[in-house]
Amino acid sequence: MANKKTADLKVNLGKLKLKNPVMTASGTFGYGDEYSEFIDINKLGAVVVKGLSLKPKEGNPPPRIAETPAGMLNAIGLQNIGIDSFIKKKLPFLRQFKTPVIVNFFGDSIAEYVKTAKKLNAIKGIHALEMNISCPNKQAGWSIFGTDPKVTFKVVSEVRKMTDLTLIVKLSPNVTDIALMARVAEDAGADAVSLINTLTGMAIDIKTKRPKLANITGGLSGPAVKPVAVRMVWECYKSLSIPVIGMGGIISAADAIEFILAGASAVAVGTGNFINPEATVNIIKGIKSFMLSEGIKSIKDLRGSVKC
Amino acid sequence: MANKKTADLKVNLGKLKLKNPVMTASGTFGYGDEYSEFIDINKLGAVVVKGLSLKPKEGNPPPRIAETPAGMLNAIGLQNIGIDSFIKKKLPFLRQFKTPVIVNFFGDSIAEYVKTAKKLNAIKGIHALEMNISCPNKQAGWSIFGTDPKVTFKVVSEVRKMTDLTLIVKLSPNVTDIALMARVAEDAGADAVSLINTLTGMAIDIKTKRPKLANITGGLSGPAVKPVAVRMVWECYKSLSIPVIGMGGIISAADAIEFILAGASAVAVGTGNFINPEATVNIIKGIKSFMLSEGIKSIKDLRGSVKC
Amino acid sequence: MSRLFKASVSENKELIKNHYLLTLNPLKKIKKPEPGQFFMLSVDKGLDPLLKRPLSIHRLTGGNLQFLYRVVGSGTNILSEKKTGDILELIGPLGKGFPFKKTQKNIILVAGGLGIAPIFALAETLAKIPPPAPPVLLFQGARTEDEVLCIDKLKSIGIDPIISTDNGTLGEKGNIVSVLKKYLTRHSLPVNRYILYACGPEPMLKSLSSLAIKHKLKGYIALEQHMACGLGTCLGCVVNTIDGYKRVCKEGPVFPIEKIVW
Amino acid sequence: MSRLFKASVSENKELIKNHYLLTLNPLKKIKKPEPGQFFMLSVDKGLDPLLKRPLSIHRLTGGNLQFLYRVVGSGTNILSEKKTGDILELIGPLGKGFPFKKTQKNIILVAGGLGIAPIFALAETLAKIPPPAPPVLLFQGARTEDEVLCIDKLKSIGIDPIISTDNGTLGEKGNIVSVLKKYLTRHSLPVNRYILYACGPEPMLKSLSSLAIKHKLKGYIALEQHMACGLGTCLGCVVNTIDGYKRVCKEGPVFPIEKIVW
Ligand SMILES: Cc1cc2nc3c(=O)[nH]c(=O)nc-3n(C[C@H](O)[C@H](O)[C@H](O)COP(=O)(O)OP(=O)(O)OC[C@H]3O[C@@H](n4cnc5c(N)ncnc54)[C@H](O)[C@@H]3O)c2cc1C
Ligand SMILES: Cc1cc2nc3c(=O)[nH]c(=O)nc-3n(C[C@H](O)[C@H](O)[C@H](O)COP(=O)(O)OP(=O)(O)OC[C@H]3O[C@@H](n4cnc5c(N)ncnc54)[C@H](O)[C@@H]3O)c2cc1C
Ligand SMILES: Cc1cc2nc3c(=O)[nH]c(=O)nc-3n(C[C@H](O)[C@H](O)[C@H](O)COP(=O)(O)O)c2cc1C
Ligand SMILES: Cc1cc2nc3c(=O)[nH]c(=O)nc-3n(C[C@H](O)[C@H](O)[C@H](O)COP(=O)(O)O)c2cc1C
Ligand code: FES
Ligand code: FES
Repeated sequence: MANKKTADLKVNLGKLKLKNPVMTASGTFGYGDEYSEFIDINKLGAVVVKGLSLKPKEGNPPPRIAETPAGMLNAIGLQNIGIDSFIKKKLPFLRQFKTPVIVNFFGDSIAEYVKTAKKLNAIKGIHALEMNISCPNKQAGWSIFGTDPKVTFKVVSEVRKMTDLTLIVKLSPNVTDIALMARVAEDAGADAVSLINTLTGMAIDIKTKRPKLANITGGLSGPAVKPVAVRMVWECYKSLSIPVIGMGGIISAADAIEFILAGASAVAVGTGNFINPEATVNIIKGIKSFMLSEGIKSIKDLRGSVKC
Repeated sequence: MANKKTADLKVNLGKLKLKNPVMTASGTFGYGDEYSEFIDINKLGAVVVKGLSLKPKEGNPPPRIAETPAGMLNAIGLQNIGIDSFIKKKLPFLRQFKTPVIVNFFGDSIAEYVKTAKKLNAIKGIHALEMNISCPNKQAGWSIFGTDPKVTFKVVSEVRKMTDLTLIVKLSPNVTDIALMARVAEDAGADAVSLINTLTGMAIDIKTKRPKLANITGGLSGPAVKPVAVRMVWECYKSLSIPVIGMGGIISAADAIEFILAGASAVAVGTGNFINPEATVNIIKGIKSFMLSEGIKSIKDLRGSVKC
Repeated sequence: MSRLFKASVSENKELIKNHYLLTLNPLKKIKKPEPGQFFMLSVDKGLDPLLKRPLSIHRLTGGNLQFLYRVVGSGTNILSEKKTGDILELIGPLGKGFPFKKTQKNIILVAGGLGIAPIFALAETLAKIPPPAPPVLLFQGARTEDEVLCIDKLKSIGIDPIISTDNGTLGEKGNIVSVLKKYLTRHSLPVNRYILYACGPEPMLKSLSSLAIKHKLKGYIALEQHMACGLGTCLGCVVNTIDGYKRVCKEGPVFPIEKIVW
Repeated sequence: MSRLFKASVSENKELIKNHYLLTLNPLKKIKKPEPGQFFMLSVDKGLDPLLKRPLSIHRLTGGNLQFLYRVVGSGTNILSEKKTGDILELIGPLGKGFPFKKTQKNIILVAGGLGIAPIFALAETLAKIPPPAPPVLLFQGARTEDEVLCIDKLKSIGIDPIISTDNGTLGEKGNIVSVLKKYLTRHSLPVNRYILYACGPEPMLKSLSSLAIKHKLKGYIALEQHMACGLGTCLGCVVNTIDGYKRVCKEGPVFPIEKIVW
């Protein structure tokens, strides 16, 4: 057994330094307050908050979630309190911790993305931005931000001009060639990419003959999607020089390690928080003890080390 | 409760008439012989056999399968006995039954697809062809058959010229726009499309640090993918005028009915056969009793009847 | 006292077909739940079913938690097979319960079907309030006589419910809301001296709320919605209210009856 | 006699840490399994774990099926929590067992670790052959003394195994193949009068097969591979042989030792 002191979990995402690679996935951790009862937020690599927009959004009508085999569909519709309320009411709470805050955001037009990024860039206590170009629950047409390489390039480069914070681009898995989309984000100036957002799915209640979600389709997350996510992380890792943040079905330390072996610099826990609100800290502990028992000194040595 | 006689399960796929909409998914039912011990093959809507090629194929080295949450990855690599052996050794067995035989096939080039289709077209006891353009376990480059609309159009139209049998095109879910790919197949002359083939995925053994499959990546199937499959069937149904055959995670009658509500004319059971070798006949029974209890006279009234 | 804890099954008893009474023994000290609050229960070790299931607290007995549930799908089906000694993981108590503590009014409880699960918890708590306790009237509806649950337990706390069944096999024939309506008109109750607490299937709560609004009867209802987190973070469980979408797991499950937009 | 059937758990006993003996009572008449054949067992009602788990038949006792298994992952972990009365679904018996019926030769059985599960089944069956039965020699290897299973059962059928453990806590110290090797050379056995049946971890079988080939000792080994269908249709469970890929579930799990390409 290696010496306790030798497991170094630190990772960098652009300028941003994390004490360990475990973050929360946007939309599954609120603004941190509800989970502070279960875990010590200081222990997290980073907190990624629920996706924000310039103005508050009501979101979709209920029902918004449906369970599926080893997964769930959601069509929250990016309900959020808006940037101003976030800054006033939620950020002060998060500022107490020694954990970086990453703000996930989106817009309904390139102009809105740009305006939002500019505004967020000026706020103390926000350490990085994650731009969501990949929500499956927006109106038709919105999806081009995350599926049409030209639009992706445009929106990311415009946002890039507005911020010197670490800029993470959150990619959609609903594409033919994920590595291509990731390269486009890199070329447009992203400091990191995060993936996967949810896979577009649908479920129907055969008794009522209605879709289980009022929004008809929704985003599939949870363990069910893990094999797709791991494959996509691996494909992106091989073709990028910026870090990849992996997510999709992570519930245990073994899941997180799988993503790191596939090339993830950091990982995020989404649906896993619902299954066990202590999931994130258990995963951090588990990664550490895996490294100790395997004699792996730095998490960097684990990254992308799958033997193919 | 409606009269027993009023549940009409018959469906047509092009010229092909099926007594009910439940088929087997290629590669999960062998050539029918192993399952005849568990079910009466006469009861099936159709048997779709393991994907065949002109010459026999060895397939990929083991390990070829890995279990994932509510799903499985496979990288069989289209191992098959070749068309000649199939015709000689397997088809005579299948000819005994009053159930149509659909031959799933593939080629490594457009010329090979064409040659194979031509050969199969001439064989008695083959009632329809399903061309697989969507296997995730072939060498790089092969995937363009199922992901590049131009290549798809070309290969389907060339095959179309060779056969007057019902021609089903099996689509890949690993694309940005499934409805587009389906329309391309329709425009090129397909009589029906079937979907989904497997989603490309990957799993890593964290102890050995090796991919769980020798082929590194494989195809994800089973209940985990059902929401994605249902969504894609619904998208194709809305934009096609030819029938859609739905599959992906069907294990129970309720699953099958979900696909039919989403627009599937017929459904196929794949991984479900492994979970329960009687799955297909249980599903047929279950659909029938659902129709009787709901007073639905014809399966056609169920098709696409999701209330959105 | 973390609200995440494990508990062992003390008993899991089928009361009538598909209806079970589950008694759990928490493996550590937990926060005491209020009537109307709920817990999220894991039902399986595997990843399907994935999400925990929300169940209202039915009864607290000597440190044990009791839940009353009906088998409706795969999760409750698996739950029904749990045996003494099996371990479940829970989160709770969650949400806001029935606000009854300061009420000076006469109390009308309305329980449709399994709605008796939390309503009994409330009735039992009310019964323990030292005199002068507010008088309690309980309307209980079910489909058939067999499905009228908790009769003996209600008797033991001194409550004699006004029962109605859809098929008239016990109590009045008809739905509980029309029985209540008749009662209100017949006795011409001074509604401002009464307060309502209700739980039951959605259609019942909907017609109850029309009745309450029409009669200017104030009160609270406990709602259900599909849930992922139970903690207020996923925003999955909202219902529409006159103040916008509200989370059933956080602002609810108990809402003022007049707030809900049906 | 369909090979798909349900069985109830009669007993599920932990023998030593993580090793269980599962006794199942089939709910209908089943086909009698041969030593070396296996069953696919469902371990859960939910959809995760999804696939059935392959386990070798360990023993037939009065109509009951016995399996000896080790907890290695989520499926066997869930299996280990089954209690008397729980119902499992099975398919089997499957595959080809050890071909021993017509053999006139002296028999050498080799069981590494859990390999004793099917090897015991074979030993017991051989022990029942009416005289003149072929003499049976059993080499049994394990990591430590604790993990040497079935000693008493072997004694009861008149077999006194030659034991080796990795740490030398019981029997000879060292691995089972080198113990067999020493035995072969020390006694200079006339290998053409002997036949080998073996099961155990892959590295052991691999070195055993080199030894067998080198000494021209004929025999059979039972292999493992991840399986989906167990019936020969998915082509998922192949191993490489000198005749190409062969399905462990159909052409195997028992293969002639010299056929396997490692
Ligand atoms: C606050 C609250 C308290 C509840 N208290 C009780 C109780 O005391 N007794 C009782 O029998 N039932 C109660 N329910 C309903 C109970 O949660 C569901 O019946 C149960 O989740 C069904 O799970 P299933 O897997 O059997 O059904 P499925 O239909 O197979 O479940 C599929 C998914 O839908 C969800 N779901 C299905 N029906 C409901 C529902 N009515 N409400 C919320 N989620 C649902 C499940 O949780 C699961 O995620 C309560 C629900 C809520 C929200
Ligand atoms: C023909 C045959 C007979 C067997 N007989 C026995 C026996 O008598 N006693 C015993 O303890 N074990 C036996 N095994 C191994 C046993 O099947 C595995 O240990 C078990 O499937 C592990 O499941 P798990 O969910 O606990 O492990 P996990 O590693 O979580 O399983 C993940 C997946 O891999 C598969 N898998 C993992 N290990 C193996 C393995 N060694 N062989 C095949 N599939 C595997 C599982 O079935 C599952 O699909 C046998 C295997 C085969 C093929
Ligand atoms: C309820 C819910 C809400 C989500 N909201 C957001 C969001 O606001 N912004 C975003 O970029 N991703 C959002 N996601 C996607 C997750 O951040 C994550 O990418 C995805 O769920 C896959 O990870 P998982 O399987 O661990 O959940 C949401 C996911 C869920 C389940
Ligand atoms: C083991 C295995 C082998 C398969 N082989 C083929 C094949 O040869 N040709 C083909 O078109 N699809 C093949 N498929 C895909 C299935 O036919 C089906 O499209 C997919 O598995 C989704 O359905 P399911 O979730 O019901 O399994 C295979 C799938 C599995 C699991
Ligand atoms: S269940 Fe997640 S917010 Fe209510
Ligand atoms: S397990 Fe399917 S062929 Fe062997």
